[in-house]
Amino acid sequence: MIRKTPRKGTWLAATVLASGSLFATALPAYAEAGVSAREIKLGITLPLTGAASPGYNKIGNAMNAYFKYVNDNGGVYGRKITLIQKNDEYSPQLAIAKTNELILKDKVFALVGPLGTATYTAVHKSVNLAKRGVPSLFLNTGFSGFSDKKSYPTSFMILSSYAMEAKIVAQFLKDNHAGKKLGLVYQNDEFGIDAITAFKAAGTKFDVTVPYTSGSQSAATAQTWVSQLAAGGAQVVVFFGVTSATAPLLAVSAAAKYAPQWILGSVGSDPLTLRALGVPVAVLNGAQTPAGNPSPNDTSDEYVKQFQEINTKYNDAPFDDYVLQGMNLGLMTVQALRAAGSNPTRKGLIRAMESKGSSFASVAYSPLGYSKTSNVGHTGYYMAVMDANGDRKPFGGTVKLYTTDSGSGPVVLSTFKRPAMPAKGLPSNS
Amino acid sequence: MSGLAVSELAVSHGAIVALRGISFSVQVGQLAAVIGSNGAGKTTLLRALSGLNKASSGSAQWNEREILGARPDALVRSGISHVSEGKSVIPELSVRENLVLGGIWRGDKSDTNAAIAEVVELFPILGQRMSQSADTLSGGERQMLAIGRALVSRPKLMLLDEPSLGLAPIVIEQIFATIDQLRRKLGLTVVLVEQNAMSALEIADIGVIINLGEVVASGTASELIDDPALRAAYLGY
Amino acid sequence: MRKKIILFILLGWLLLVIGDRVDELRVYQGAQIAMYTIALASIVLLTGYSGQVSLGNGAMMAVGGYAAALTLNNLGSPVWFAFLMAIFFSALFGALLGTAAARLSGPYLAGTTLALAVGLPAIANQFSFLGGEPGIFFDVGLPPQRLGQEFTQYKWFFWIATLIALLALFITSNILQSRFGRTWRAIRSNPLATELSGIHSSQMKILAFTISSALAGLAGAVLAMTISLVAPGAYTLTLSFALVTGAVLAGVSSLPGVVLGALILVAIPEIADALANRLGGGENVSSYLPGLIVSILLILSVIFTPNGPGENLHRHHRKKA
Amino acid sequence: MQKLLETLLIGVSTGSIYALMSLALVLVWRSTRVVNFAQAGQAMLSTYFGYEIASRSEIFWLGLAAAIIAGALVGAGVDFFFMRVLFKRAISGPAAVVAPVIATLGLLGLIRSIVGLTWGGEFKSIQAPASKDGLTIGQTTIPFSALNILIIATVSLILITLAIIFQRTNLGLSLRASAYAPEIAQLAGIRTARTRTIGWAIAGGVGAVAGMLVTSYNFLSPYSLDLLLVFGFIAAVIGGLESMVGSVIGALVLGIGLTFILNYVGTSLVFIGGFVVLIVVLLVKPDGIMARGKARRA
Repeated sequence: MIRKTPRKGTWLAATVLASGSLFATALPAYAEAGVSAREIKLGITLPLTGAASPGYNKIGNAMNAYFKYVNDNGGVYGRKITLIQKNDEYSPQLAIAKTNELILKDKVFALVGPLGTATYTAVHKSVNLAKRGVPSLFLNTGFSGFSDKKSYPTSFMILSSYAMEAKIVAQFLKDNHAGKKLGLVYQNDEFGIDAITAFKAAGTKFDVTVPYTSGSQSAATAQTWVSQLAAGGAQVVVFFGVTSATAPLLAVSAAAKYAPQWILGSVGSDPLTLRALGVPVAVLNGAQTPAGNPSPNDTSDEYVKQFQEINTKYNDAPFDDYVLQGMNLGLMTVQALRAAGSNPTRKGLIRAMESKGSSFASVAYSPLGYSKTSNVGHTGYYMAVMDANGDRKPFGGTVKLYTTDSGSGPVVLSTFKRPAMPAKGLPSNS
Repeated sequence: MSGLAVSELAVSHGAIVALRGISFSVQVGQLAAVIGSNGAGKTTLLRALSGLNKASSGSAQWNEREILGARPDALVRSGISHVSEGKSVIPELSVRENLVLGGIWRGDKSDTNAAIAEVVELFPILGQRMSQSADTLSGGERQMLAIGRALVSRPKLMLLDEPSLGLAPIVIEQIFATIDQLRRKLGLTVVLVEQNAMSALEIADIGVIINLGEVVASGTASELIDDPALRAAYLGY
Repeated sequence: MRKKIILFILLGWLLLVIGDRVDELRVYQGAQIAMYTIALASIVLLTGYSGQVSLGNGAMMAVGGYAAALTLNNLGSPVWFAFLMAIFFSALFGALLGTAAARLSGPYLAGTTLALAVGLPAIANQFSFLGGEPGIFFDVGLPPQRLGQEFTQYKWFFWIATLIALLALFITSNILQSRFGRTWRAIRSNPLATELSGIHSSQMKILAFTISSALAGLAGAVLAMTISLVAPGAYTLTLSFALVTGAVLAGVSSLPGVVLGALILVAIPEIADALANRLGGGENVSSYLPGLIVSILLILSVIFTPNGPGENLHRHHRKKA
Repeated sequence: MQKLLETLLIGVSTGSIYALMSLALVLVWRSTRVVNFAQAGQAMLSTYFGYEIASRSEIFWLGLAAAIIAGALVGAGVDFFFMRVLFKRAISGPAAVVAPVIATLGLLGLIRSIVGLTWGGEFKSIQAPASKDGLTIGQTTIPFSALNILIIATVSLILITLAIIFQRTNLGLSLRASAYAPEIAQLAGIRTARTRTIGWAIAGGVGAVAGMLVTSYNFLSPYSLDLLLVFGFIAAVIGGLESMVGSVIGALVLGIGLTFILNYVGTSLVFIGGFVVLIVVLLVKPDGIMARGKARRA
């Protein structure tokens, strides 16, 4: 207690410093966050670096390229779209911090394309998107849990759910691989569990199941997966995981000369990303995969052709499934913003999604399920086969689209015809 | 003049002045004994001469070239070897490696081997222990090894710090005899720091007595030995 | 003592008033500053006072975070009890580790705690009740109704975090000024002499480790509160390193300095972001610029004022006294 | 039985890479009394150089050579421009115990940021110099590949080279002498400061090899060598920090131990495995398995 005076001085100095910085910014006045006369600010969190980043790290740039294209052609009702990308490294904790930054600091109008099941679950709960009324469009995850409109009133899905994917794969297994020993490798979180539940419901029995923890995938862990699969004699192996897990799985299997019929989930089967991860694309040869979009190499597709042109001019990245997906998110976003009118509000955007979202043009073949009571995006898949170049062709030669829901609904062969690509890829809806 | 000339040398450790106004000179081929009690500053003097400690002022010239401020390894190159206090050998290395160490700077393997052979001739016991770890040597053997290592550097000036420290009287006698023999044979100039005043002065040409960081007396060894006042005050008998 | 209590109450009141005047982002960051303040106090106590180097404070924070979340979710206990359990379990764990640590010195202790920082959070992936990589939720609930509609969730976090931080600092500063604090300093500066004067330095070291862990655990629970989540990804090696960095930047033996350190940890990414925007380098720049600034600051401070920016100031005071 | 053999083989392969990092840390510790956390950063920076050369020339070994040279230069540079400055300012006070650790952590952060700003955070991969396909013995294929063999061979070659340098050459003698007793070495005419810088250069080169080998079967990113650092450090501590032989033994013990945990216990427990192995060793021998009677403490 003798040396108190100087200490108190330091205490006070520290506090004043701390409080001074807190005061540094004052409350700005605004009508709607993220919208000004010239600009609409949007935000996305996704893994740009880290174990789960390969592939996904291209989505933001692809969206940005599409937005630049739209901005160069007049923007949305004269406003330019700015997309702020934040790197969450696929960690829930970082995703929360980065989303907080997007909403509190950058004051974005809406989130578009936030990526990852675990990360978005955490973000939605922690940042409290619903209570804040922040629209969160086109989640880059197929977790069917997000289709609960009551819990996620401001969120909208886009991908067909993992449950739908699993149901369609289950149907495919029944039709084409009956009687064979089945194996399953899945990511042991909502992503994989979603699929498991659907397989169970469809009555598919796997002889070997190998769960892995997100983030644990590596060459070393893949060796344990493969030895389990091989020991169980699995002839057909279904894989529900991310590309950074597909890569070691296929590499190690090839190394161990273990060659079952692979059925790779739509999430983890991008050939270019696999190649970037050092896996020869040839190992994909013959692998079967459920797909929602046309092949990114299919230039006969009007969407693919237009997106490729934009990509060449604005992005300069190899055109793959992720770039296609990013471009399409951009296209959907612009349609949603247009539908929200010339003075967009967050509430207006959500209303527009509910009332007009299902008629938006999108590259995927299946119908969109948006309505006042549903935030479900696409609703179906077709089965495709990969070749030695990593390209995919529809199984059996032509696209056979199956639609279903995430619940107990049947798997139906669909005749749905998707809306045409807007002229020059520039939406004119309202 | 040729030889070692120290003048007005001062060394401080922070605020504490360890040595001040130290002046003495040693002719080439002479052996100077620096005598003083524990803490008098003898070791500091040698460390300043070999570049391990920084001098705060003064000068020290070896063959008319200033040596203060040079790095120890540079001084080895100009012929000055310092055998520091406490049997300066590296216990983790073998006897041979300790000896080789002294010759590395010359980069002449055959000459190093020749120098080692000479050392072994001088200290035959080391020859029997060549591949043993220096850790296993006795105190006297270690001191021989330390001197041997310095000799492999083929010095002209040798700074010896308390070679008798912690050794049995018979061994001390042996070491001193060797030092005497050495400098006669090789024409070495030697600065020998010792607490063991009598043994040192017996083989020395000149003596310097240091107390509390200052030179209190210097002269030929026999002068110092014969001065009854000094004998009573500093030489301890 | 009474003066100090008044000072802390005044401080608390000031902070709450400020909390009302600033926007939600600053309130959120205020809660983070409070969290870092507690975490840095834990390092200052351990390293600055008892002279032990731990790189594993992130792991201790994880223990606290998980203890709090599991208590709240499984026992349905009140929130304050969850925080108490965070303190209890991390202190217990700290005592165990401290017993081993007291035998280790310098780099051996650094290595052990580093291994812990890497290994412990990963355990969550092994046991399903710990929720794996996505973690488990830690929801302290909405602010009480009577605080009004305008009272946001983050302001509620800020209130709780600030209150906890002030209490923690108050108690820590009293411990440091007590007999224990003096003994720790004595052990740090002269372990042999202290041992000779009859003090069991290993017991004192274990005690320091225990209290430090308790503080870290508390900080871990506060961190979990601010993100409503405990997950391995929240308690990374990067966090452990950031804490050591903050402690050094703040002056490793200055308790008041921890507020400054916490402020720096929160402010630098913000400053770097602003700088990155101005430089216009995009994602790469904003990802790596904060690290660059922190590293340069760290290196400069180790070279020029290793004991913190307050070092020279304190020296003046001492001379006068 | 087969699984046991596989585990051992993979463990040796993994451990041999740890050995290089651990050796680099020990080399620096012995000469400078600093646990160099920046070793991972130096290795990473060198590996990026190696990656540039390897991906351009499509020859792994050319990349490896480039990485070794880069690693040696970076290591020497760190000692010359960083450590010398740091040690000129004798640090006292409460921060003295943490200052060197903090300084190298700061350097790690600095290198990481520079690498990140230059190359970005994307994963880079280097074409492995040998097949990653498992070897087939008779009917069974084991997950132990030609690449694993090559890794073990490369590490062995480097260890043998280092052993020859340290045991048979004057440079090695100077390095050892400067590490054990810098003052005596200096009095024997060794330029200890220069020798220390050479030691840092060797450590940098060895670390770069570790970085290249890890990258050959994994990916390269600004964070990809962090675990290598952690496990290398743990191995060094197990080995007692002073002993080069100890660090290699420590690394093999750790590599095999962790592979056993991976194959027999659980993937997620691998990380805590390092802690368990370490604490067990340290509780039995607080100064590592190769500790001499009287331990040097920092």
